[in-house]
Amino acid sequence: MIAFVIVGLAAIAAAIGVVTARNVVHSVLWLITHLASLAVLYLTLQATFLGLVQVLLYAGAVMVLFLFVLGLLSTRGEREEPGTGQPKGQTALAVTGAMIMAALLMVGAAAGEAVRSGVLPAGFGGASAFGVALFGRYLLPFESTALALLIAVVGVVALAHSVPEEPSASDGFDVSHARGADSAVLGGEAK
Amino acid sequence: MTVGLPLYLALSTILLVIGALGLLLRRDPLVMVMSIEIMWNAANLALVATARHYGQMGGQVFAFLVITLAAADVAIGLGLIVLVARQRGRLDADRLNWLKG
Amino acid sequence: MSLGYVLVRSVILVVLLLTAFAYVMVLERKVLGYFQLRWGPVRVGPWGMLQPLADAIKMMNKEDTRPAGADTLLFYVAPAVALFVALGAFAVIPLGPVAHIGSLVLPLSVAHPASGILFVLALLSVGVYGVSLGGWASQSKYALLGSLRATAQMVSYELALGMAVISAVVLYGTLNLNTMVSMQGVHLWGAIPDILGFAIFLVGSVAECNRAPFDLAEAEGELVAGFHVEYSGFRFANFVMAEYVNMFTMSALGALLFLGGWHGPFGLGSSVWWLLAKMALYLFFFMWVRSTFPRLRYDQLMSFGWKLLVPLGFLNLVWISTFVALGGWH
Amino acid sequence: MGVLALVSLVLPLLGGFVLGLVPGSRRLVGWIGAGTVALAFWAAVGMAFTGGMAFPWGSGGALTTGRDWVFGQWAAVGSLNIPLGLWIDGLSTVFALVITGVGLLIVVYSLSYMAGEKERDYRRYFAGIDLFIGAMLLLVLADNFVLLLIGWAGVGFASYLLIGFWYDRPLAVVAARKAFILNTVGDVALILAVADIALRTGSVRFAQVLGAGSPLSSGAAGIGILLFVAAAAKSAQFPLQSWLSDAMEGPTPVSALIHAATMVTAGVYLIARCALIYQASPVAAGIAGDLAAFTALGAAVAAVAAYDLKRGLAYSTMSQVGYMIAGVAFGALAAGVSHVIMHAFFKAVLFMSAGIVMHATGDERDIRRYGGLGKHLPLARVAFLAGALALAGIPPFAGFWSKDAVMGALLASGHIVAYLMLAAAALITPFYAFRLYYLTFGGERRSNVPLHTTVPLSMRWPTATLAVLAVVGGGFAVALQRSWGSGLDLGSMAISVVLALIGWGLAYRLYGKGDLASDRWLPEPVGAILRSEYGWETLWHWAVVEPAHAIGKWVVLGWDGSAWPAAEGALAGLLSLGSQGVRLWQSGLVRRYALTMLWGAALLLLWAIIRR
Repeated sequence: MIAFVIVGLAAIAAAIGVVTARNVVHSVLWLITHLASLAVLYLTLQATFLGLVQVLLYAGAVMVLFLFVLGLLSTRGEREEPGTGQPKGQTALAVTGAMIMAALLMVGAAAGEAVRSGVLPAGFGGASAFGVALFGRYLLPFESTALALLIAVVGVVALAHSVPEEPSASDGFDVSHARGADSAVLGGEAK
Repeated sequence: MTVGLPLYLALSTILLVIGALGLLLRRDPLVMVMSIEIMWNAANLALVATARHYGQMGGQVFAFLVITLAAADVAIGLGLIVLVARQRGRLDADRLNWLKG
Repeated sequence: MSLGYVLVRSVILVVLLLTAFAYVMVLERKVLGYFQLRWGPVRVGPWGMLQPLADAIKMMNKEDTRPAGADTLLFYVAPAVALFVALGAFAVIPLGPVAHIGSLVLPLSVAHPASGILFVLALLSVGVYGVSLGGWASQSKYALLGSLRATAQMVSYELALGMAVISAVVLYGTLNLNTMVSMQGVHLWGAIPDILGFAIFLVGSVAECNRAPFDLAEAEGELVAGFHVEYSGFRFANFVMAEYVNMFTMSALGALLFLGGWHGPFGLGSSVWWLLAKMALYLFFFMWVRSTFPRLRYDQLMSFGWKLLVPLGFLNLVWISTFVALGGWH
Repeated sequence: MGVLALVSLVLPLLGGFVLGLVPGSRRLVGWIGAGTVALAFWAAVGMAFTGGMAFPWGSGGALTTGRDWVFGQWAAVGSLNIPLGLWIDGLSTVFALVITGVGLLIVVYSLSYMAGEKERDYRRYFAGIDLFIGAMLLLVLADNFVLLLIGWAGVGFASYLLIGFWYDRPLAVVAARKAFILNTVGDVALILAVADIALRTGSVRFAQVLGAGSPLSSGAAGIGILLFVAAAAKSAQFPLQSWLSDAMEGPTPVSALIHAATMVTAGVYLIARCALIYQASPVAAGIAGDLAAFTALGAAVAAVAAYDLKRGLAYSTMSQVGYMIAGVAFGALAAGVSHVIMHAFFKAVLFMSAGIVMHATGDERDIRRYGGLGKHLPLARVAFLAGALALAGIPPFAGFWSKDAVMGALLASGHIVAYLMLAAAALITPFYAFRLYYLTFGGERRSNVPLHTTVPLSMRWPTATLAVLAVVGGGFAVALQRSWGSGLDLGSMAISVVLALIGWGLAYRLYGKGDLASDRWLPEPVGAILRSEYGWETLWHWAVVEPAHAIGKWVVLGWDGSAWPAAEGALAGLLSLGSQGVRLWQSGLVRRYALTMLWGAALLLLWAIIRR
């Protein structure tokens, strides 16, 4: 109980930190804290494997991407503009909507059964139980997720590999040198 | 004293709402993506808590799949953001409205 | 297991690791010296043995500088993050079989979770933050470039490293480091069937520690000192310590996963000393590589990681799965 | 046995795919192309010796014996079960042997015939040939109609690739397209037939559909007619014959392959395989057999006036395939199938000689510009002579033993109309065969284009081998007829020998000197009509193409030009109005969209709670 309260409050505080921090890097750090506290919550819920995966994947890989992109953008000197103004009625509508949502979810949560099912199966939440579930009963969701990942990979590659801007007459020579002979040919054709 | 499902769900709700507000009220796309991450994680917490509650692995498995999908989501989101930053120089969700009707 | 008990063991481990750091550092300087046909440190103490002490005193007394535009909190936190994560990862590394002292059963690690290897992987993946944040918080070109490179490099090579570790997991069918080692005691060393995985692990571990020839994060020729260019005094020492502790973790992990852990070769019994000897060999490998190979270019580094190591890792996983599925152990 | 069949089937397909996808040197391409077919032939021979020939064919048409070798499950739809399996009996073994054997000789022949092509095209050619042979093997070895259908379509596709091999020649492209379209008509007919079979019997497997006590007694007529349409398209029988003569636009070895080993014999195989259906329905058998016999006669007459050497041979193929189909449709299975083998021998040798002639004259195909080639190309002359003798049905050459058997069987079973047409064709066959022979090799040279008389080794040997087979190959026919239990009919043999000799005699009398002027016995309008295939193309043009064109014109100009734009305008106006309203929602503000989603989610949640 104590652990739940402490970690839960930490998670909430970190989430608020993410949303309110002025500096995006601080947001990222808050989010890492948030994810880590959720990982601890998973551990209290006997989801050991998932907790470690949360750290490994989310904190270790996904958030690093954020930092990387931030570093990339900050070299170009783009900083967030101070949040001036919202679309008409956005704040009011958002807050009301979110409150309604929260109220409804709370109603739903309170309606749930309070009693836990008795004894957990042996190895619950461990890697092998997880593997059996993932590759057994939930194989189809797993496969479709794999497909979704593939699509994401293709999408990202397509985004990152966007057509290079057409070199202008003045810097055409340099560009073709930098990009190798093939693009020089292409660039020549594009002109 | 053990913590019951409703408490976890309540926590999950609070986190979801915080994430939603962040998404709706911040204009920096990076923060918006992070708010979405908070919402994914709120849902994950609910899934894991229910999994524990019913003693079924399904919730955990789906939380895992959500994590992978969130990773994909971040990859695409960040890719788009970098592209937009390259072309526009400034990041503001409200100005990304070139496709408006 | 009470909290105090864990604390005591943690303190012992930290002291051990930091002492080891000091002397491995001297050793490395000696080794590098001999590789380069010079003596290395000789002035302070016999064979330069007191050199670390002198270094420590020097570091403590240096002015703790901070760049004007730096993000104060992050600038101070980053080195600590680096060191703590590095130390934390070592916490679950078992240094030997469970020891029996009288009636007391004493596992030779601070903690021994069932899925120890996952824990190590998780902490290692968090280790990138020290470098990444340190570089970012300095608000300096060189530091930022260094941290960007380090981030990309560590994320990329983590994949290859993970592939190698997973091949070991598949090979032994467990996530528990103790069980892995004892299986190698019964059958053969992991490096024999999993030679490719071991090779990938060797390369990946050097890259994960940001050491030459993968030290692009601090490439002194072009980035001055990379991510820690703005750090001085004890904070700088923190980064160095983190690097060495990471080396220890990697060498221990390599020995545990692939080289039979604390089991001696040819059935020569098992003891902590075997593991330490293997770790020493592994550390020597780190130094050897550092003094032998020139630094890679950044694009070479990336294509080497993504186009060679990762596909090889997948291939190796296929082979190991086949090996296990065909009952290769028996 | 089953494994060997599978090997023989998979190797050429594999070779085709490898050659199609992976670049390689000419030498390597040749080795792969010829090697896979050679190994396939070896496997087919092995299949024959390990028991393939032990299952005779022809006893009443039902599948009484044979080995159904199933190696996998492809699909199961409801109760319909489609296995991956091979059916091995005498019929499929004979076809596999002919396809791989004659195919091998043709592939070897192509090694030098196609040597002038660019390396890329060389590879493309052998990829096509390998696919062709592989698809044909799949067709004859499949143990169910669906697999057969795949081979059937594969053969059509590969023939399209090969006929249009020279894709920079407009005629070749048109010919390829025509072959493909007409083949598709047959494919549709076959699909309909297979669907009908599956509906009626609940199975597509030969063993169940065509076996003894088959449930297929009702509806045999419809299925039989559909199958004949399919076979007519693939085997160039009336009324779907016209692609074959145009297909001469492909390389000559391809023509040899299409005519001798693959493609046109697919129809014969199909009808022989489904002999049970034609036994059950005399109507279908009558339509198939009589139309085939009609084709045999008509094509033979058309060949008389041909100026294009390859076209003349193409008409001869239609005519000979007519014999085969008439034979198998009317139940003379052993005779019909043995004619497939004999025809493969002599038609391949005829095409190879024609290829040598064309090779020497710089791709000249018009016999008016040949003449006197016998002196310069002795091998081609002898080989062509052997082929022509075999084609003419002069004893003891190959064609005699099988063609006679077909005619004898028809006479014996009382199919008089078909017999009379075939007998007339048998009279004309030697005439046109020797007309082509004399005009090409006899007399004086009628063109001054320099000759290129060296014939590469790899073209000489296959031609010589086939020439020998055309002379003595009749033994195979006799053996096959013996083992499948049908005897020789001496009376009919005498008649056809006389007919053949009369035909030859006439040809000798008219053309013996190799003089083109002797063609004048045929009045010009008749010759022109014959050369245009009786104006069949024109008929198609006016009956199908023009009406379709008119309808299209009407649709484009009438409907699309006036009526439709008005409707379009109205619709567009409506849509535009609607979109004016909708675009207000499209604010471009991502966060607004997110807000909408939030409220939507809240509403859904509310609904869920209330509903509970």
